[in-house]
Parts: sequence; structure tokens; C-alpha cells
Amino acid sequence: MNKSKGAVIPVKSSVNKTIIDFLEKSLDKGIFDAVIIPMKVPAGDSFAYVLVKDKSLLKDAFPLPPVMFVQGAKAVSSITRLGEGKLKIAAIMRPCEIRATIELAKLGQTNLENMTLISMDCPGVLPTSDFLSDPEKSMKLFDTAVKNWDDKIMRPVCQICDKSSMLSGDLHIGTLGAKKDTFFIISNSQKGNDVLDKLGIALKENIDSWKAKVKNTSDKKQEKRKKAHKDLKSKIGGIENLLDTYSLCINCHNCMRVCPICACRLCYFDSDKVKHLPEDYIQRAESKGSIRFLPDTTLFQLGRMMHMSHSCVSCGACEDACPVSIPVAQIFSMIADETQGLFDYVSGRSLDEPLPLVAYKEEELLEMEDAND
Amino acid sequence: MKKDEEYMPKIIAFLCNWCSYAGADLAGTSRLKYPPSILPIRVMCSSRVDPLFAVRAYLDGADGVLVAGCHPGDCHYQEGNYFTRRRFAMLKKVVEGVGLESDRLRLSWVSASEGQKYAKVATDFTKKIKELGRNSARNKIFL
Amino acid sequence: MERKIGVYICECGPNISEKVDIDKVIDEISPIEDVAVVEKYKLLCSADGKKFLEEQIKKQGITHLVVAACSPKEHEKTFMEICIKADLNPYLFQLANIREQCAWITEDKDEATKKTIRLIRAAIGRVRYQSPLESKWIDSNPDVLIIGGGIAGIEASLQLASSNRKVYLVDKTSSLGGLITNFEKTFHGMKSVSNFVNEKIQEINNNDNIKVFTDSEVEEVIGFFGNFEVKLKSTVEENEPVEFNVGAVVLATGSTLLNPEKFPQYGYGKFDNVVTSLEFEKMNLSGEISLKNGKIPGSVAILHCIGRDEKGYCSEICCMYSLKFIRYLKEKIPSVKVSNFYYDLCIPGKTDQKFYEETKSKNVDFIRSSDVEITEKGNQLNINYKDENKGKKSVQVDMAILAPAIEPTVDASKIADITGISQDVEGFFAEEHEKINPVSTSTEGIYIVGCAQGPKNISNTIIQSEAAAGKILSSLIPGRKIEAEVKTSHISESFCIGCKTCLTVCSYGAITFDEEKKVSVVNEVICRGCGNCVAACPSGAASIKHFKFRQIYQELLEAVR
Amino acid sequence: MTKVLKINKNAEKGVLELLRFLLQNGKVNGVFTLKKINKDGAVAYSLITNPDEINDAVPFYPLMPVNAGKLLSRFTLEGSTKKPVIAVVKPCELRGFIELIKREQGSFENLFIISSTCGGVYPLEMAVNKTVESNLSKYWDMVKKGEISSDLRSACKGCEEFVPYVADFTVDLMGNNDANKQCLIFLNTEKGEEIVKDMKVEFIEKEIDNKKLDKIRDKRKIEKKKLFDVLETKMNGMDGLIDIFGKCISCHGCSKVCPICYCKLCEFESPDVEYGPSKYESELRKRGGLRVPPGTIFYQIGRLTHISISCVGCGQCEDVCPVDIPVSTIFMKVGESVQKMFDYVPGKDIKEAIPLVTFEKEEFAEIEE
Repeated sequence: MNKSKGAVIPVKSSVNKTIIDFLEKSLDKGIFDAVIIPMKVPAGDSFAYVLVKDKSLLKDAFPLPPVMFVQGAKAVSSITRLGEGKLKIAAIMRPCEIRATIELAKLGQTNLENMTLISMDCPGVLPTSDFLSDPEKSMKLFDTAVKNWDDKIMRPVCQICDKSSMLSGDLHIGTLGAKKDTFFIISNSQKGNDVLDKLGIALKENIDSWKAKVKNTSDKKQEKRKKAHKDLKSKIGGIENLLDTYSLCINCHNCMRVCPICACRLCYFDSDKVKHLPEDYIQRAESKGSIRFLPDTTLFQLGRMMHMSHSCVSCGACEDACPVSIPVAQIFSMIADETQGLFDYVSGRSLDEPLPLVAYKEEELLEMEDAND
Repeated sequence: MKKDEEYMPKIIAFLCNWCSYAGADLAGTSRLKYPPSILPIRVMCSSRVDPLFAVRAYLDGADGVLVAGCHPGDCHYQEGNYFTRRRFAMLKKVVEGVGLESDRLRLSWVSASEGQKYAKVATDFTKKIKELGRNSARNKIFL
Repeated sequence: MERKIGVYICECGPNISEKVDIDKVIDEISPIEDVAVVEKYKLLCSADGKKFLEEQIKKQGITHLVVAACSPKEHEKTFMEICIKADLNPYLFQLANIREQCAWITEDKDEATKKTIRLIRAAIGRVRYQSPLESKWIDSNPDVLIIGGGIAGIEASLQLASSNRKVYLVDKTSSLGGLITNFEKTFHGMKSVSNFVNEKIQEINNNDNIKVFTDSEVEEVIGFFGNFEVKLKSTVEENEPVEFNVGAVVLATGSTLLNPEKFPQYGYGKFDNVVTSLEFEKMNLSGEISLKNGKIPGSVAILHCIGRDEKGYCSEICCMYSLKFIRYLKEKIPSVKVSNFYYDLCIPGKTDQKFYEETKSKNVDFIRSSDVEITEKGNQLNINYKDENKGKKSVQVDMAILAPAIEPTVDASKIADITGISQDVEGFFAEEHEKINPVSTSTEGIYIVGCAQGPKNISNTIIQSEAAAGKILSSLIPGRKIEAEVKTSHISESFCIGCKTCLTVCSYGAITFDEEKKVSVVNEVICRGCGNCVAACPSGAASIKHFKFRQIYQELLEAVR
Repeated sequence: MTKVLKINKNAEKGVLELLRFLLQNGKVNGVFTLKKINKDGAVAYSLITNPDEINDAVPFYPLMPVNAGKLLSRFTLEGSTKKPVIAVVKPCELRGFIELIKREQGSFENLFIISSTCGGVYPLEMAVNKTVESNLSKYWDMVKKGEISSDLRSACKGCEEFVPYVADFTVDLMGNNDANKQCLIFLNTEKGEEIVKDMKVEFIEKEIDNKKLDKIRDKRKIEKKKLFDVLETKMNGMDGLIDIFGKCISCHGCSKVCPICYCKLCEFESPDVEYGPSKYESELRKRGGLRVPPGTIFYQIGRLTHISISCVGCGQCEDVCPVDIPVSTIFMKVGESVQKMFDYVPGKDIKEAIPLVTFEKEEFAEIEE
């Protein structure tokens, strides 16, 4: 497969419209039987992923919505966990959603057999709360932001996302670096190639301009990211600060529930393992004078980091869903970079990379060992 | 598409094995006639019918849901239908509470000897459902 | 393993074929995933049909069977047996009822065909998720405990006892026979009671397979049909309780009379010569009917229906024994004047009417009366009453016999408690179903006979005892295991949150609570498989075999397709 | 007449004095109450064993980070506490706890309960914006007057059940004009009286002023009606329902914080609700398209069938909803109609069985057709 070349697609009326045409054609030709794509909900106050078979529904589709209502990986796993089924399905999602989908596949939570994953250059999304406060206005703001590729209004975690154009699915739609009224289609897998073949789209155009623009953006973002993480570390570092950071946490575990990686049917931190006898609670209180009840708020947060930070894609869903606005996503993006860095693992980069904690190299992490022996 | 008065509704009928299913059989052996809208599902006792079955049926597009069991006091399992009745009362309140058509749900007591009654229930309920028209949940996407 | 679903449609002669376009059905069904065969046959329940089906299952290697034919009530068993013959687990079979609930009730052939397709689709959807079930056979103890040594208990004992079935007959009194040993004659044909009762008691004593415990009462009955553990304790001396096991229990604890002192207007307990029917039976049995002062009564009043209105039921036998009393009186004191005060007469049965006519002819007064009360005047009693036209009247008599309502024995509720069965509002033991199961109770293996179940005469009592015995003889065969319900419910230990909702709604006490693990546990031997607990469980921890969520839901889904 | 403990301090301080007394004199081993847990004044439920820490307790802080009923259940879930503990909770939290006890999810043993006539609480976001503190004086003013301030949570504005049912101690707050200088604690139980009898304070005889409370209740009724009326207009048929829940992101946060939802594994996260190929294929056949993850409306209605009978209207679900769906108003409205039908007040009487696990032989004849 040829990753250095792509196809240039002329934009009719709008990028969205053009993508929808592309999908309609694929449905007509039976390349796909259905597509998973964002749509405006009837009330118009949000978006939802919809599995679409009847192409007439695509007119309301919205490939690049201004907000991440649900992490796409959850949408994909919700219908593929039990098996691939007969239908060939395409999913059009943001890069972080596709990366999560791939992580879930490694965990047996999605089945990509009959799935074609299509990503797009992602400008980020608005915080859900901002969007809900005025959907109309937010749409407009978002459109302009996309035009100028300006992330000021996006979620903090999006502002520091250096993987917003990452190729990890089968096809990628590149708007960056494209000539006016065109965008690139780039294939990242044999599956991707076959789709384009069937549509008679040849991969012969040079995509250096896209690559350059992407590199430039992600370099900038990487800078920003490093800095942000540094600041964050100083802000939340140390037990006092850490406790303060989570002082408002109400143990609703929404962060876990919306997390695309947290796929456990029953979370360890909701299980019997965290339930104790009254006397034990009292004893713990006596050793300190008082304990917060429920205790173990921080344990939950740190525990989650152990459980999934190596697969975290920094999608920001957790922060959007937090009722008390704890910067969960920013914290996780920081920890994720650390834990994944250890194994130079990038979550969702490729299906072929095993999860770091189920693999090992004989010669690695020597620096972790005690220098004296 | 057909006009509503012409369409043949799909009505899920949960019938308890001992009374209502036998009653439905009797309607048949007595060659009574009632609309083919009724789609029987046999359960041992009406108390097996989790209210969620009715909710699912509703959202999956059933035009009506009938739960039929032994008359109170005649339950083959002593008391099952008393619980059925309470759960059903609760279910109806919830459904109407969220602004849906609770008339699409019906509870009837039909004994093994009431072939006549079963045929009548089936006919009346079908008529009522036809008046209500198709269940719009059937083609909703954002459920 | 790959599924091969076989669908066989029965034409049922013309019954289905004339009403349903079966070939169209076959065309629609054949393409469905996993459906390996779709065939029609003239009459699947015929000898040839069964043979055909059995061969098909084997030949085609069917893994899941759907038969579209008559009602499961008609032939489910038949086809399950065929499955067994063809070594296909019978619970991998589903019968679509396209006759009683489709072909026969639908006018329009086209509509009937459509519905048939839906029903078969639903059956296919369901059978996909059905799983093989094995029937459970458990050892059973054929012996029987009979509580109450009256005529009901005696009769049941004699019916049941045999070389391979012990009977334990328990009575709280010191002797067998119960109430009727106080009677001289039965009102059916005025035959001597002592003759046949003593005969029967003799038989009992001569029967080595009947162990009699008098002056004893049951302390504990735990377990289930086929395996009850029993504890007896003596009512007279302090000693270790006797323990033994039985497979079934018959409650024959009989009845007692309402105490007329509750109704002061009859002066019972106040006036010397007002007696209850039972006291009169005893007096009569002793050989001489006399007043307190030893004199022979010249006139006697019999008051029917004492406490009937208060109780709200008719005690069924009072009218008849009152007639018998008239016979006693007329035999022993030919000159005596007898007047009956009644509101309604209850004389059912094929011989009773004649008995009444004859008795009436022996110049006896039958006075239809209301608001009856008794006052004393000297050593005479005044029976004051209102006649049919509400006129106040009064009659003077020497003696008054009261026929009070029949009540459950005093310790009925204690026994109900011990055996875990329920009582009706009147306090009699409640039968499982007055029509379908009149001598069974809510607990399998525990039966109720005689007046413990409600007022009745001797012959009806004996009929019940024989009925209960019959049930036991046919279900509790020595050396034979009993089959426990296969379609029982199950509670997932890992999902159960121990809220005990299931325990509360179970009518059979089939669910117990594991205090260690704080989860509910189903005793599959007791569970009857109604599924109530499954619908009640909020956390989906409870499920029931063969009526699992998936099975029902898939059926539903295909039906509304 | 009820025995009343009278402390000449403001209501909150008075209660602190009581709590301190109980801890210091070993009458209880722990105090369960809202407490300031850090310098920026974040407030969370805490279990206090050291009397000095009582100073940071804010029992009547107008915030409900978690429904304390759920916490008390968690506290006593594995077994009732051997050491006596006293908890200060709001009426709806107490009712939630009782509903959980009915479901074997906790125990009252060795637990003392202080509750109060409740003025309601502010939405969580005010804690996030750190604006609760600055509103405290306004809040107490409102409580004294027995009024309803506009920035309370909607669930509280329309709450008629602001008087505790089975507390050992009831603190008279709503409409109590002296709440700022005088703390009246009604002693409702003997065991309650017993543990405070040695306290060196004034004991008086008094009845709680029900007329006053009825007036407040009437105001709340009106507020509730407003809430319900607004909902009425939206909840019309399938489309209305989809409009309301369209933005639901299926985080199930509402069930996680619900004091009644107590399942280990929620049925709506169990294998039963998973969509396999055959299911979504048949859905697509019917609808041409299908929202994924599916089952949004099913979850909401399903949860109503599970818990509306016991909903105490505490408002937590609405407070945590990341997409601002009026969940609690919906549950209060449906809950009310279901509860009325069985004339059942959740959490009122611990001995009263949950209507769905019992029955009357003669009832609801009308619902059978």
C-alpha cells in the first residue's frame, strides 16, 4: 500500500457534503452496507452516532461535529463486541476515537473484521458544557475556528493534542495543506486501498503538502503539550495538591463510564473489593481524626491510571462528563504520555502493537533496576 | 403505505401457560374468529413477564402488548398474577408518565374455559390499537 | 458447533393446509440463516409422521427442531419424545402453534399465511437460544406421615400402607377414631358407626406397616416432596422427640364445633338443658337421653345454623344430623315432641331428600324462623322466634339442642405453621386449587383431607382420603426416583445484591438466603419454575431455564419484526 | 409535647456542640457529616472520630455532593456498625437510606440520625464556581423566612418532603426566625433522649409548628407544579421523549448517584442489553438507521420501571447529568404518580413493604380489561 500518495477530492459545496456523497456512493456500490456517522439529534441540541443503512438518512449526517457527545469507540464496540456480523460497516470518526477503537480491539471489545475506519484531520471540539449553553452560537464559532484551524475555543485537552491527524484507521480525510476546495483521501491499509479501488479513486497524487502541514501543527502542539503537562504537574504534584485537585470529586465515576478504554462490565472500583466493614472505616478515621466518606477517591483516580493510562488516547470524554469540572483529561494525558513513553507505545497507533503490559522485551527498563546490584 | 385503518397491527400477547394460553387454544378449537394481529408468546406464569419486556416490545415497534393470565385467586402458582397486576399498574403509570400511549398496553384475565372472552379481548384490543394507529416508535432512529 | 435448524410444518390433514398457504410459508422460511430443512407433512402426530420426523432429525443431523403444528398442549410431549428417540435433547425443540392460534381463528387465508410465517420465525428465533436441559431425578422416600387419627386419617392410612410403604399415623388424643366415635349411627342409612370404625381400627392395629403414635403431636416437618424430615413429641410425658423421614404428609386434623357461649341469646352454659349437638350425640350413645334432673324430655327443640351468619358459611352436615337426632329421639322416646328451628335446610345428595321426607312424616315440626332466642321459665325453656311473616312466636320445650357451625381444630394454625401451608380466611387448610387440585396444597407432597379442609360428611371425607392416597400412590412409587421440575430458576451469585426481593415474591419458599455470601439461592427441587422471581429481580441476577431473557426476547423480536 | 434541646447558638453551631459532646463523652464513636476538607473550603461527607475535627463540620451546608443515604448504606452494607455512630443527613437522604435498608442494603443498628426541616441545596456547579460560600448568608436568611430561593436545585424547590420522618433528632430550621441565635433540637426517640440527657443545656417541651411547615409546603407545591407543567409541555409522545433524551450520552451517571439504584451490575449494562449482529440488523431493517450506542430511551424508561416506586426526589441525577437533562423532574413526576397509586411514601416507614413485593387480593380491578 502506498502511504506517500493520496487522492485529491474536489469539494462540492462543503467538505461535509462531499464526504456524504462519497459515503452514499459507497453504499450504492455495496462497498459498505452501513456507515456509523455523527448526526444532529432531532431537537438540534446535540449530536449522536447513528448506524445508517438507508442512505436517505445521510442528508442529516455531520461528519465533523463541534462536540464529542459520545466517544466513537464506544459506538463501534456497542455493536461489534459480540461479533462482526454480515454487514460491511464504515465508521467515520476523529483520530482519537479511531485510536480508542483499535485499543478496544486489542481488548476484544471491538471486532474490526467488517469495519472500515475513516478518520479526518481534527481541529478539536468544544467543551460539551460550552456547546450546550448555546448550540446555535457554538456551531458558528466552531465553523470559523475550523476555517482558521484555530483551537482557542476548543477543550484544553484538544489544544494540546499532537495526534489530531494521526493515521491509524484504514482511510484518512486530510483537509490540512490541501488546495482550495479540495481535500486529500489517504489510505492507511489494504482495506482502504480496496475501497478506493472499487470507487475508482486512484492514489496517485502527492500528499507532501498535507504531511508538512500536519508535522508543523503537531510539532507546535507537542511543544504546547509538554509545557501544559509541566505546568499541570507543578499544580497537582504532591499529595496535598493531588487531594485538592480531587476535593470536589463525588465518586460518580462518570469519567470511567464515558472512557472508551474502561470496558469492564463491573469496574473494580465499584466491586466488592472496595467495600469494607463499618469498624474498618471507623478505624481508618481514628488513625487520622477523620476520613472523607466515601474514602478512596484518590485511590480510584490513581487506580484508573494503572488500569488504562497506557491505552488512554486523551480524547477528553472524561473531562466533558465530570459534573465537578476536575481536569481529568489533562491529568490523564500527562500520565499517559509518561506510561506510554516508557514502552515507546502510542495507544491506537497500530493494531499490530501489543498492549505494553501483556508483552515484554528481555532487555528493557534496566534503568528501573537498583543501580547498586 | 397503507392507511392506518387498513393496516394489521402487531400485538405481542404474553399468555400464561395454564389459563390464558389454554383459553386462546379453546377459542381456536371452538373455531371462533379474531384478528391475526395477536402474536402469542407462551410463558408459564404471567408473573414471568418482566415489565421491561413490554417496554422493549413498545420501543421495538409492537403496536400493542397484551399480558394475559389466570383470574386473581386462580393463579396456578398461587399468587403470581397478583404481582403481575401490581407491576403492570406501575408500568402503565410510567409509560403514560413519560407521555407515551399507555393504551397500547393491556392486562386481561382469561381462564382456560374463556375462549369466548379471549376472542373478544383480541378483537377489542386490535380495534383499539387500529384507532391509535401505528406505533411511531417503530421507525425512530434516536431511541 | 454450527446450527442446523429443521422446520417441519404439519398440514394436520385439511385443518392447516386449507387455511394456510404452506408452500408460500416454506419459500419464506427456507432462506433464514441456519435453517437447514423446511418440510411439510400430512399429519406429523400419526405413526408414519412420527417415524418420518425421527428419521429426518437423524438423517439431516438437525441440531435445533421447530415443528409448526397444533398447540403445545396437544402434542408438545409427543414431539419431545420423538426428539429423545432421535437423540436430540427435547429442550432444543420449539412448537409453533399455527392451528389453534392461527389457522382456526383467521378468516383470510393470506393473513393466516402471514401470521404463520411470523410464528415460525419467532419459534426459530427462540430455538436458536434454547439450550439442552437434563431432567433431574431425586431419590424419594415412599413412607407417609398422617396427622390426625380420625376417620379421614384412618382411611388414608389403610389405603397407603403396604409392604413397601410405611405409614406413620399420629393423633394427639389417646385413641384412634376421632369425633365420630361419639356417634351411634351415621345419617346415611342410620348404620351403626361403631361397627365400621372398630373394624377399621382393628385393621390398622393388625397392619405392621402402620405405626400409630397416640398422645403425640408433630413438632417439625422440614424438607420437600419425597424427602420430609419429621419430629414428633409426646403430649403426655417429657422424652426425646421421635424422628423419621417420609415422602409425603397427609393432614387429617379434622374439625371442632363453634362454642355457642359466643351467642348469649341461646343461653348455652347458662341454662341446664341447652346442649350442643356433640353433647347430645354422647348422651345418646350413653344409652339414655335425659334432662339434668334425670327426667326424660317430653319436648325437644333443635336449633340449626348456630353461628352460620357470623361465620359466613353453611356447615353442610348440621341439617342432616339434626334429622338423625329426630330418629334417635323418636326411637328412644316415641312420645317426644320435636320441633326444628331452621332458616334454610341443606339436604343435598341422592338419598338425603328421601331421609328427610320420612323423618318429617314422624310428626315433627319444621319451623322456618329467624331471631331465635332461648329464655328459661322454671325448668322449661322458651324458644322465642320470628316466623316467616316476622310475627313474634314462642314455643316451650324441655330440652334444646344447638347445631353450631363447624370450625377448624384449635391447633390448625399451629399445624399450618409447622408444615408451611396456608389457611383460608375461615382458618381451614387451603387447597392448591378448589377445582384442579382439591386435596393438594401449595406445598407439593402435603395433602389435606376431611374436615381439616372444610365441613363435610363421612363419605366425602373418605372420598378425599382415597383421593389423596391415590395421588401419593401414583407419584411416590417405592424405589422410583421422582423427577424434579426442569425449568427452574437460577440466581447468579456474582450479580445478586442480596435484596431478598426474590424471596419475598416466591410462593414456594424455594429461595433461601446465604448469609455468608449475602446472596439468594434457589432450591431447584422445590422451585416450580413460574419465573416470578426473575421478573422481580432488578439486577438481572435471576434467570429461568427454558424461559431465559434471550429466548423470550428473540421470540418477541421476530414476532414484531 | 416533644422534649426539645435548646442551645443558645445558631442552629449549626448548636448541632456542632451536640456532636462534640457525644464524641467527647464516648456516646458515639463517630460522627458522619458534611465537613470542610481543605483550605479552599471544599465540602464533602466525612466520618469524624476526633472531637477537634468537629470545628470543620458544616452539617447544614447547602450542598449535596453525594446522597448520604447511599453513603450510609455503603457504611453498613457489610454489617451493622458495632460502635455507635451519629449521622447528620437531609430528609431525602434519610428516606433514600430507608429505601435501601428495605432492600437489605444497610442497617439502622447503632446508628443515630440527626436531620432537619430542610431548606434545600444549591446545584453542584455552584461548588465548582466556588459561589456557595458567598451565598450562605442569603441562604440562611431564606431558611429563616421559610422561602424558596431561585438558585436552589429544581428538585429542592419543588420538594414537599422536607420534614424528616424517622430521625432521632430533628433540628428546626425552615421558617425558624431565631435559627441564627437559637438551636432547637427535637428529641423524637428514647434512644436519642438517652444519649443527650447528661448534656449541660436547657431542655424544654415544645411541638414543631406544623402550620408554619404547611405554609412552606404549599409554596413548594406551587413550585413543583410549575416544574411539572413545563415538563408536561415537552413530554408529548415519542418525539417529545426523543427531544428530551436526544442528547443523553448514556453515561448512566444518573443511576450511579441514585440512592435507590443499588445493583452491583445495572441491568442496563448487563449482557441482556447488548446488541449482537442479528439484533442491529433487524433494527436497521425496521428503521434504516439506529443510534449507537443504542438503548438510550429504553434505559430511561427501564430505570423508571425499576425505581420510580422508590424515588425520593433528591435531585442527584439531575445534578450530575453532564448534558443537563431534567432527569430528576422527570423521575419526581413519574415517581409521584406511581407512588400515589400505591399510596406509598418512599422512606417514610421502614416497616412498610415496597409495594411491588407485596399485594392486596382486592385491588386494581380497574386495570384489567
